[in-house]
Amino acid sequence: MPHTTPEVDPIGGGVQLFRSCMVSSEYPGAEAATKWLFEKLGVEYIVNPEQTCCTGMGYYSDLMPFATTLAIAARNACVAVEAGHPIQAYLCSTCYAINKKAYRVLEVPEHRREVNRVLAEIGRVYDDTIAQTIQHRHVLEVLWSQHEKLAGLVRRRLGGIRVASHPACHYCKVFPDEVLGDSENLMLAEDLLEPAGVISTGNYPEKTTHCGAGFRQRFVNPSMSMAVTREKLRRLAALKVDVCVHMCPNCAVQFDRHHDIIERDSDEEYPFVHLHVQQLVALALGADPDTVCGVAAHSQDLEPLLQRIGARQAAPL
Amino acid sequence: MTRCGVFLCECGGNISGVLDLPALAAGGRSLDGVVNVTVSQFLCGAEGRRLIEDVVADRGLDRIVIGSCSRRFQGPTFERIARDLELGENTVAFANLREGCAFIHRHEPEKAQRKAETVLAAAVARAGRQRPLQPSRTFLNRSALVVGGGIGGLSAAEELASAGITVHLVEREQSLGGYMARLSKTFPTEDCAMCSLGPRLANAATDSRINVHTLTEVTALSGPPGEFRVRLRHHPRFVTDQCVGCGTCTTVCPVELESQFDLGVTRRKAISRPFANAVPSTFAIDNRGWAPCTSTCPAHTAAQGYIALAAQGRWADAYRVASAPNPFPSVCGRICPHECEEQCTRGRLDQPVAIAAIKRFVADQAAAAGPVEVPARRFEDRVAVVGAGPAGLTAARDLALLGYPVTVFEAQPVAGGMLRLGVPEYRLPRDVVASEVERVLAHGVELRAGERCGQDYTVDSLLASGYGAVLLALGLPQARLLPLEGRELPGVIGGLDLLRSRALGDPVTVGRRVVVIGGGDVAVDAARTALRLGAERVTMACIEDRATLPAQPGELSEAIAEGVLLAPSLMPVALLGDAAVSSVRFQPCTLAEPDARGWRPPRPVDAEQVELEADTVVFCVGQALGEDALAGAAGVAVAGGQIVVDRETMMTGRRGVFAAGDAAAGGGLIAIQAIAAGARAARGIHNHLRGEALLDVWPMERDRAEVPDLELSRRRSLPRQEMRVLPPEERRTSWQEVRLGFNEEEALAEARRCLSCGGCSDCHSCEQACPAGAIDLTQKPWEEELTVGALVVATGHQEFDARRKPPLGYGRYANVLTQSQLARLLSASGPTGGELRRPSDGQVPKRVFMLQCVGSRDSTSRGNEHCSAICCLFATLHASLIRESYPGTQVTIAYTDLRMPGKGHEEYLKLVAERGVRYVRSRVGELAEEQDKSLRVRWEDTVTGGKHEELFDLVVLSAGLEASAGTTQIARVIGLQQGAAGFLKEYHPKLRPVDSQRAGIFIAGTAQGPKGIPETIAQAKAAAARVTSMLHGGMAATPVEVAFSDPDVCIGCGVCVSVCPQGAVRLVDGDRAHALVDQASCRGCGICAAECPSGAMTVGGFSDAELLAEATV
Amino acid sequence: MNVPAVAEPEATPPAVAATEVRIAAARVPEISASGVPVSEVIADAADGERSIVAFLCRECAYSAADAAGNARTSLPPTIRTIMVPCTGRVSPLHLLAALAEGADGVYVAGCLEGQCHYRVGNFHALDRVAFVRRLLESVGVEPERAAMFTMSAADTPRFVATARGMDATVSRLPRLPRS
Amino acid sequence: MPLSARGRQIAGDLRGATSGVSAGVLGCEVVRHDELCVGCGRCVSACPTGAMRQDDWFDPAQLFSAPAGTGRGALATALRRIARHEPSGPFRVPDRVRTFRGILFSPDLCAGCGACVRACPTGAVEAFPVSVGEAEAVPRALAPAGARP
Repeated sequence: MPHTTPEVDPIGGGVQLFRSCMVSSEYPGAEAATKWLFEKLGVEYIVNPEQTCCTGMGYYSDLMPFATTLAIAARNACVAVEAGHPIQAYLCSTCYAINKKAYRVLEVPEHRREVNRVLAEIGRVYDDTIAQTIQHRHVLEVLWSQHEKLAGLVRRRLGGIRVASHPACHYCKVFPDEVLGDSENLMLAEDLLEPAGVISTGNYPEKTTHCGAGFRQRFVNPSMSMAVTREKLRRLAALKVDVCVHMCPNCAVQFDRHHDIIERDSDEEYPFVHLHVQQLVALALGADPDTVCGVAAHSQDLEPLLQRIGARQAAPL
Repeated sequence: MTRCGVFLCECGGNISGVLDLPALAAGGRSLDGVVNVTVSQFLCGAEGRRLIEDVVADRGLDRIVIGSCSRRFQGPTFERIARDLELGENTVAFANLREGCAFIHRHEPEKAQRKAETVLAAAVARAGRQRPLQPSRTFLNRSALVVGGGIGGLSAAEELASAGITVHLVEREQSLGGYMARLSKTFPTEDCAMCSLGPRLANAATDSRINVHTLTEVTALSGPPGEFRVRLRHHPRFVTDQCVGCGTCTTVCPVELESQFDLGVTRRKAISRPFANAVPSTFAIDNRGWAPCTSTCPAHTAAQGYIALAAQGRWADAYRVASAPNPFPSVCGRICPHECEEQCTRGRLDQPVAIAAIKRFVADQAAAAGPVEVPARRFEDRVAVVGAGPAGLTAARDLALLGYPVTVFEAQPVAGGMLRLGVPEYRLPRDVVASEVERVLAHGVELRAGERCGQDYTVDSLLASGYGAVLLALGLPQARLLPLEGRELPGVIGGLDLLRSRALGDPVTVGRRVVVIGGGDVAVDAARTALRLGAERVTMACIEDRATLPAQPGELSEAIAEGVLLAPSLMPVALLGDAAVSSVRFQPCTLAEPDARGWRPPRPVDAEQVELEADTVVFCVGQALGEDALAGAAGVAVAGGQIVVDRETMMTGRRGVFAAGDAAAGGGLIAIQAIAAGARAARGIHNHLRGEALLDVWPMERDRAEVPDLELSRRRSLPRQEMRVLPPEERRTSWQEVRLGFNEEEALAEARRCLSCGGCSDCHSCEQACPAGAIDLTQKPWEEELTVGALVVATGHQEFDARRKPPLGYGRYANVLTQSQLARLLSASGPTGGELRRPSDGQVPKRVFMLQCVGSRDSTSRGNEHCSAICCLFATLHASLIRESYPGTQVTIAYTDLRMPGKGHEEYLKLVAERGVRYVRSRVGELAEEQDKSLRVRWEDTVTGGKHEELFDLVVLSAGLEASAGTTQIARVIGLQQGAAGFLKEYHPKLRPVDSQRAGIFIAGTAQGPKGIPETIAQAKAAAARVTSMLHGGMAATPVEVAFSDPDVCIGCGVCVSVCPQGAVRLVDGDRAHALVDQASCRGCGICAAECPSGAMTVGGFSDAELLAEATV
Repeated sequence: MNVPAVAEPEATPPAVAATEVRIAAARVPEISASGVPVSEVIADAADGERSIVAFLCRECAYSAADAAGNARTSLPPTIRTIMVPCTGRVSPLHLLAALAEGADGVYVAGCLEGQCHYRVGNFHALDRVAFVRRLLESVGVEPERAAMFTMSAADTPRFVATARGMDATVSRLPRLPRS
Repeated sequence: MPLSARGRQIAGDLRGATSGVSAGVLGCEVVRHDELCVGCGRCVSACPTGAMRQDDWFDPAQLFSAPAGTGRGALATALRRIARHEPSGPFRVPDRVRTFRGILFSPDLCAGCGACVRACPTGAVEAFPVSVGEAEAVPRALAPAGARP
């Protein structure tokens, strides 16, 4: 079936992989798989030690004023341009949205003057040249720019595996007109996995419903948070999916960590697992489940799936 | 020198409140050319007019400068005064002192004063440069074109006709009626829509002054108001006026399509009529051109036709359609490479439809189509056909059907040509060929087998013995052998000879090890035949590599499965052996670049040679004409081993002698191409014998219907029926047919996968069933040019496509409809006869939920900003109708703001609310479909603040209005401006609401903006009044602000001709070529004047002199 | 069209009265002039009021201007408007003659691309203004003295923003010296 | 736009002269008077061999030499009043600006037919036919551009 995600110019290099706190601490496999895929698809990238936290967690939990986010985002931009890798590829959709929002606000002269006053203390300035070279991409957008190569590199056919994607709200709903595809029916993940032969569920009821995490809701208002997550689990179970893929560690944590707990509390059956999109794509291309995809970090038991797709035998080269 | 009078207007304090007019006047008097300056309280009133008249008379003024409001506001008033005082056109200049000075600088009076002085000086300077211009008169054609046949167009047409104006009513769709025809009832009186629309339709049909053009579009507009030249393009209806509207054709039409009139709620046949009292009442066929399969087939067989009939199990009709262009459907169903399947649209969704397999099953039901009845003899000229192959026999049948006595000469003892003697019977059983040959001969065709052309008779002898025409369809029976040493050794045979002797039943044996040289279908047939003749090891050696091998992939893989060995990229260099051949030496090779005819010769590669042992070597490297076949055929030229033929008449170099099939140049080497060539030859012979081109030798090509990806993605994918095949080990030594074909159940299932790309499938079932003989499938689109005085555009609106809101599930969830679709369900003329039925299970819904403002009052990029005005009333109307007819059904309407403007609407709301309709203030973002197709709706009532979650049986979306596709298209063609959501922009929202930006073109109804039926009719009548007043005078002055080129100064460079967007300028050549402007078509934009290198071109009222004077003061 | 990014003047200075902030929101990006960095040159207001000549097309820009007038919007008095049937009527000679005879800046304002009443008039004007800007640049005159803007007839805020923007740009430049 | 005196003199006497040129002539010596050219492009469309071409560069210096009283002359005077220095080199002309484009002449393509001269309304191009005899003596390629051989 013709894929609906629009074509983009291939990104071959100049990428700065923007490390994410949640990914590094909760699912390092997602980062490793992304790096592995970048090498496989010939995307030249760096991990810049100068890059710091995107402040998303603090800001969206109302613990931190936006001015702080603005200054740190400007600094991260300067650092990226300085390192000659102006394409910031975000592993987490929250980093993507908050940095892009900061970029927009930095267009307003007063705010830029205010930020530059702060940056002057550390000898940096966020000027026109940086504003015009810095680019903000989600990691999946970079992978999609090389998607023609995927078909040739598939080593493990995922034929028969039913996949649904949970589109990250911060990717789809903060800049709805700038997503790759339809912000109310994002098919980016499904189209990335299509060469591996998965059966995609495409658009399904409540695809755009929230994962329930909501940053602090998980801690401040757990019953509501879990209720929303359960609704989504019910929908996905009704679709008989085998894997639900995510593009933001917040959602991954909310689903993967609480999947079994919700199952036990509501004694209902949701027979499927959760992975990052990059992890499943890497597995299809023959990546090692432990060293590259970091399956051990997941709460759910991924072995049945790995057996089914032959990820435990040596991958045929 | 001009005598200019300046008149300054206080504008009742608007101007004098900011500017010191006396001081300005004083300054004005000192400007050169000014003889008088006066200040007046209200210049635009009667007192101002008298003042101007007096001063012009007293001081003999010939120019007037008006310092007042913007020229766009009162300009026409002062220009009319100048005209009345015979000062002429272009004698008034304006200083914009109000909007251009006083209003916008009222906080800085002294700067305003200084600016006013400059503005006044500029106007006076301009007046000094203005030259009077002569308007020319144009004749106003007392006719009007109304675009759009909805209630708006109908009302305007009716009004114009009653004013005695000839009306041309143009409608894109098949019938007049537009959107209103789809409604059940109308608010607030709940009277039936058709009751008010029906009489308008009848009136339009019967009024002699209204010319109705349906299935017609405006493609071009030129000329000035009053003399618009309009080009119309009429799409074929394929049904003539004899149609009495009985509908028999719909019972036989096999093609079902989504009903566009019923907005996809139901399906209707390819031939249909949208609703009972449609105008015109004749049916129409939805023909979208040839489906890709039909357009790809060399014989243009109506493949979609016989597949559609097969899907309904109508085997006799299917056979009729399949055998019409091709007397060998059963043969082709088996051996054709079926290029049609490669082009099948379904291939882009999942797998192509198995067209050939279906055709085979259909052809095998030939008996169902009954015996062949011998066609009547209509001509005496006898025709001789040389060769009883597919080409010859097809020509023979077609000529017999045309009424000619035909005699077919065949060199071999049996008819069928390559079908009988070339293709082995495990691919094509002999009885299949025999029965189809029999059916051809049953047309009264005489067969004389065993007589070889060039020996027993010649072309000359045939013509001499009284045959009117001869068709050489003798094919290429001679096997070609490569000139290698050792060719004469015993055991070296031609592939065609092996196959022929096997087919004739002669005793033929092959050695233990067989090498077949060649990569085509003949080579594969020879190899598999050798296997069946008992060879132990059969190797197929060819110059091509695995990818470029010409044999059909299906055949090749079957051969390999049976054990045939493949040795690609080898060219034979020598045949070795002494008593008989024992081995063949090969040189590895690749293919060189293709030559003129596209053949790629082998190019040796320096690798060491290969030797294959062989007891028998079979050459399958090409075919040739029989040695002396063309002896005694003077004038018949041969080139490249094939007879040279004139492509248009199929005639060879010799008058009366034709050629077709493999033997004729350009003929492909597959059966269907030979058959198509035979049919062409028959038509060529008919034209020759009758002495005039009665039939098109090449059939009229129709453009190819393409199904867009978006529509394709909405179809469910169905797996393809794979054909059952004899297992390799079983078929390796048997001659039984390998492919077992479909059974009836498989054929039906596969035929139902067809997507009906072409709409009408050219199966002619309707043509045969029509009692009035009103079907004419040969109609073509045609164009027409009219001259009309004015235009009224009433092209209406379309419903917002709710698919642009994916979370609402429209188009995915079965029970989510829009209000228009609900109107069709509730309409007595609708698909359910007015019964409210859930699409998923046909039950009466108990709980109905209606959601307002879908796509309207939406500031995101996924909807429209405007409120669509009628949806709240539309929803309330339908809720009321449902509550009336189904008291047990609960209706909930979720609104953002209930909007019931206008007479009687608020009262109607109260009435309906009392009938138990629940109104909740909420804007639902997402729907979810449950297992039983009911819909879970979660909403927050923004009045009470409560959160609700309920299940509903049916959800109806009140999708808003936006400009129709027709509106956007007409706007592009006639240059109208469109505002938000594509609505046409009126000249002035308050003062001139039904005028468009262009003079002489008026707009009405929902094409201009969302509105209900009463306002649409009011605007339509207003537009008609505007047209009547415009055309009433009979004559009109053309505007003077048009371009003019001074012939003496013009250097004839033609730049103006190339830049004019109206095409209103042309070069008049003579001794001094110069530009001439057609002032009737020129609209005065001035692009040419700005581009003119010599300064010859100017625009009335905006010459360079005037503009420069104003700009450089 | 390989026309360079058409110049649009810089957003209005912050000191504008609150009621018109809504109008300033019609954001117009900064011109990056070649050679003369506009933001740096602060001309002293003393050397007299600037003069700007604006050619407005009858169908869109002039009606937007009238609407601005009727809305009593305050506009810089430096701008004097001339009506043309379509911006396609404006030739390079008109623009240069205005500059030569006293104007410090000229601009053309017409319909939005694709909405021109005569279909292509505004495209011709865009190219001609670009040509004039290169002509000015080739003789050392600041190209941002000539500009073109497109707007819909109903978009009064855009007309006001472009007018103020052009005024701000030209007032930042010195008076145009004439030999 | 009235012809300048020089333009009328050139256009007048040359029009008849070139028609009599014998077929044997090898090309023409073409002299362009840029100041008279208005960029109308007629010579380009008239030239059968494509020797006359119009590219999309324009040299403002060509403006400054245009005679007064012509359209370009008026443009030049206006430009000269505000110019701060002599025009720098040619620049690229946007697509829809038709008449401000330089005319290029490539002698090796010229067939000497004189069509450009007949087509030019302002006498901006002159062609001196090179007779057969002279052609052998002085190979045209060596003759300095513009000088009569």
